[in-house]
Amino acid sequence: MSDNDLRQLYQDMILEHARKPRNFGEHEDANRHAHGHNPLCGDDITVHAEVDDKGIIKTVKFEGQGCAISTAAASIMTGLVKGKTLAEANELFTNFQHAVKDEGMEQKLPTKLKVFVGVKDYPMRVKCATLAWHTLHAALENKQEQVTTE
Amino acid sequence: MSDNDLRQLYQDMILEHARKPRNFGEHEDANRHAHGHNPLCGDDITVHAEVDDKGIIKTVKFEGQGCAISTAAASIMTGLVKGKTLAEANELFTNFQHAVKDEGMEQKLPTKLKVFVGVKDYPMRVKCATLAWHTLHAALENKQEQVTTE
Amino acid sequence: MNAVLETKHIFDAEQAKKDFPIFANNPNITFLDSAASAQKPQQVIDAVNNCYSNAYANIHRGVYKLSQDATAAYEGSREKVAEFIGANSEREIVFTRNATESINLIAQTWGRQNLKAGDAILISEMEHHANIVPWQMLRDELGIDLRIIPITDSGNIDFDVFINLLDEDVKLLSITQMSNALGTCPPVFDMVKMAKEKGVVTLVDGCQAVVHMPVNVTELDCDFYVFSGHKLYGPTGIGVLYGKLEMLEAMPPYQGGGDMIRSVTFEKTTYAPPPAKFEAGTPHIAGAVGLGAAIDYINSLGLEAICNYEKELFDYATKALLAIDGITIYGHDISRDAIISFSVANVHPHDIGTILDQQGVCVRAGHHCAQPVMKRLGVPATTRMSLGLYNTKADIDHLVVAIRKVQEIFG
Amino acid sequence: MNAVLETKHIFDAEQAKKDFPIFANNPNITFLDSAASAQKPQQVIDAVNNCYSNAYANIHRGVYKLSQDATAAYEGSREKVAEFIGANSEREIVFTRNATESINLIAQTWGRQNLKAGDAILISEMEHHANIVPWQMLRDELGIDLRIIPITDSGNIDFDVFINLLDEDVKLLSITQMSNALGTCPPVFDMVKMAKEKGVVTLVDGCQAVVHMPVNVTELDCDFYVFSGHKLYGPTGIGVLYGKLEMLEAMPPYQGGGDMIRSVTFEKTTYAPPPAKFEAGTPHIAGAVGLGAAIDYINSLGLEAICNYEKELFDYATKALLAIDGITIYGHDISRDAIISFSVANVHPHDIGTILDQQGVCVRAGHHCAQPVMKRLGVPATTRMSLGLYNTKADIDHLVVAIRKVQEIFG
Ligand SMILES: Cc1ncc(COP(=O)(O)O)c(C=O)c1O
Ligand SMILES: Cc1ncc(COP(=O)(O)O)c(C=O)c1O
Repeated sequence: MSDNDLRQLYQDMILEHARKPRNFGEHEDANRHAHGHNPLCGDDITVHAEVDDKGIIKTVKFEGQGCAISTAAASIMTGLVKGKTLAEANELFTNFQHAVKDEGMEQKLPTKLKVFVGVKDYPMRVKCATLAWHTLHAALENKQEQVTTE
Repeated sequence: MSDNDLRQLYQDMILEHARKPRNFGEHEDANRHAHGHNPLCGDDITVHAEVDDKGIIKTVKFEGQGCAISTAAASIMTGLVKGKTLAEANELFTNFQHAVKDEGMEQKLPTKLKVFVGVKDYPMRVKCATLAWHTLHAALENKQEQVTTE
Repeated sequence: MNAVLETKHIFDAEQAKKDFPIFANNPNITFLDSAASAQKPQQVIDAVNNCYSNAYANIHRGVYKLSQDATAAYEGSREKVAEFIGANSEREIVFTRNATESINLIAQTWGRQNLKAGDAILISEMEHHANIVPWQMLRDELGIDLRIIPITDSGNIDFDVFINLLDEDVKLLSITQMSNALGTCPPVFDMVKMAKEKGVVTLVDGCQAVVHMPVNVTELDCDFYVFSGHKLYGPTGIGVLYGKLEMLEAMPPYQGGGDMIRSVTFEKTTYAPPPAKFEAGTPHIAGAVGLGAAIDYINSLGLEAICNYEKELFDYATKALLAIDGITIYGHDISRDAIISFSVANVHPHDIGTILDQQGVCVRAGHHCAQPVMKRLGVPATTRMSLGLYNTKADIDHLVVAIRKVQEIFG
Repeated sequence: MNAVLETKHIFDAEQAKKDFPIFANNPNITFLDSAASAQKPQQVIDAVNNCYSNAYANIHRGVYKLSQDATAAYEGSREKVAEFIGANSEREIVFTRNATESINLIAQTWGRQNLKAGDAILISEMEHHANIVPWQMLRDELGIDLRIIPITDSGNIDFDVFINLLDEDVKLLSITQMSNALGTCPPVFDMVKMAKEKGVVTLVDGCQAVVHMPVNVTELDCDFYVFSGHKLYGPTGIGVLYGKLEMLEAMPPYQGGGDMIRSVTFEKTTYAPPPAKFEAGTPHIAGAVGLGAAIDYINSLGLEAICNYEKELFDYATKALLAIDGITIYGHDISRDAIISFSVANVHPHDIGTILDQQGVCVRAGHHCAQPVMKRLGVPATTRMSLGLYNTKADIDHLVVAIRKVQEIFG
């Protein structure tokens, strides 16, 4: 197998975000929180979001431990949803979910999310790529229950 | 399949005893009794034996319902063990058991029992051929529990 | 269910029979014991073979491709089963070993959770032991009542008595959709409907029915439906429990172990959602895959076409047997299908079975795991012939000749 | 158990590998996940195939020849299993779905019959979920105590604590013979001996051990021994429960249904003797036959020869992995065999698993159904390689190259 193929999934951007995740840590001003867990690989994440009264996402931060895919996905997500409305964030999530599961659905995605479409070939890893998004979704909906990706 | 092969198991003597079983019915003088059951085909038999104080089997009778093989086996058995000692009856039983299970063990058998060796080819039917004998054995040993041939 | 259906496929049993290698390997055999277990088409055998030869690995937990392919095959079969019986979602399909385990699972989870002394379970006199013994064990444990709907002389359930027995103590109706001993089919649609009106939970044993009629559990509206793969031309060791999702969600798990958990610590374990909650340990991966292939096979021939064909053959067999002097057929209810239990005057069923076998005809002789039916008929055993999609009129003719030979011997 | 054995056969893994069609069909794959489930030799696949193609019918109850042949094949496998693990009689062998079911069966029959509030069950911190969750469920039902023998830093059980925990409240010791997460082997001989001296019933989980060392349950003298066929190169859906005959005889039945009964009336049902008492419904006939073929296959190669070979390969793998910078192997107890759990600094096991897969190397990444072991190690997951008889040094070399690539990518 060529280096090229190998790099299809583990692109530099993913590796870079995995090594130095952005918006990682506690978040004092957050008013929405949720906890997500992938029991299969032990990925564990808490998402904190600050949403203003107009329904605009001001900032999102995350804590926890996970593999490179789930960490990079969380890190990139926190950057992308900043300043978005709840509806916009949800649409992004929906598009992302489709793009990592089905063929040819990546057109609508921002470039930063396109790096994840390689997980399509690894159904078990789709859960890693979407864990942060599921957890953010739960936080925005103010769900109490822990999110799992079984 | 030729008539000959078919008749290998259902020989005339078996059919004749099945139609008109000897020593069938109650037995007022009997001092040993046992009940046998083959749950797989529903064969059900009670054996009554009269044994004198010298350990000689005076008479054996049987009651119940069963297939041709088990009925004929019971009928022929009642005739054969008459006048035998307990040890002789048990030896006959042991030889019969071997003969209907293993190849080439029929030399020691009385002619009347040789007609049953055809059941060797039908493992499920071995139980039919030996049910009466198992039950007689239990009666002679004064066992209370019902005999089954599982 | 047995209404004449528009036939889209023309079904050719002679042709289909060639798909079953057992007949090529045993050319002189007439197999009339499919109600006990059906023969397997090459398509099913190949699917099992491929599962082991091409993409085998343990499922669900592997990140590598072999494991993901095996998982996809296993879960794909779940979808096929769901579609085949008209379930709303594949999450309503639990894989078990066989119908017996499916029923035991319900008894030990739903039953122990929901029943208490004084409650009653309603079954019928024509149930297979698999739909009797689990309830007896539960009865003896919980002190509940086990009520029996009697069967009529014609071999179906006594509907009037059923209505009387269905009072407010009854919490579960568990009933076969087709008797494996008589071939009669209780009116399960009406029974489920009446039970549901009284809030009674319903379980339908579809072991025989699912092979011989189109089944739609959503229309039938039962809470649980069970059957065995091996009777549906599938592998051994794989069975199905269908349960409405809300029922499965509310039930406690059955067996504990790997795959059915969300997380385990020694203090506390949380369980996965259904169906995983009920599938502890490494499942019968190749069995599920083979059952999926069996369903594909049936769909490729057309279930309705098969059913119509079998119905015709059943009528032919009934007439042929009744034309023999000294034959009694048990049960003459018009609902009968695919199965004929009979006796031959003055010959014990076991002797019939052996003499038919000597002539290459495989039928079952015995109590068919339905001893109460035998008791009701007043016989220790019957001889039973049952049809599969590979049977033809020639098989029936062979049976008839063989029975005449039995009569000749016992003359 | 791991003493050097006199080798009668010379074992040739390259040659043996050719018996496994999965490798011909996936020539670029290095399979190092046999602890999850082993690949199947053609001999096993053929046995399953033959079962369906040549002499298939439901067993035990048929008088005809096909059924009797199938019964003989099924029961013949029981004898093979009995001989393989040194049981005194084939009546001590119960066929189940998998080891998980075997353990649940013991919990629900022996356990519910013999345990009461205040009694204790002793297991270890290194058990598979299959040997934890059934006891937790029983604990929550009966109010018994579940005691845990801790594991030491070297990855075996803490024997001193074991002795302390083994007091008069303990009624059952249930212990693995080889950890599936670490490859370490508790001293089961001594543990069983000490337990028996105190009258404690013993269960040994032989899932991993039975594949990698000769087992003799009579010498081991445990009351119960369990394992899964699919890890022993056999089919899926078939497992084994060995129980001493007097234990099995005293136990109540597990599932109710056909084949496990002697007679059924609605009032009262009497049960068949073991093993039939525990095998309700139509069993996994082809699975048992395939497991018998797997045992024949192993015997034909020589289990001792295989074990010696694997031990050598295991040492080779340990050295090769330790030679890589940044690799940590979990557990370094000398009892280790066949399984290596490791981590690569700064790379999550799931990423390792995926990148190895991209290079054709199949390993497991995760908690290996042993979450308490992960907790003990303080990691969410590990990467695990495990050996089968078809592995060679080339496979280990491939693994090493692939791990170096992981490190290069994460550089
Ligand atoms: C030690 C041990 N016990 C029990 C099990 C459970 O086996 P199964 O999933 O086949 O029931 C396994 C398999 O992963 C194991 O390794
Ligand atoms: C109506 C019915 N129910 C239940 C069963 C039990 O099926 P299995 O033995 O596959 O569990 C059978 C099979 O004989 C049956 O015919």
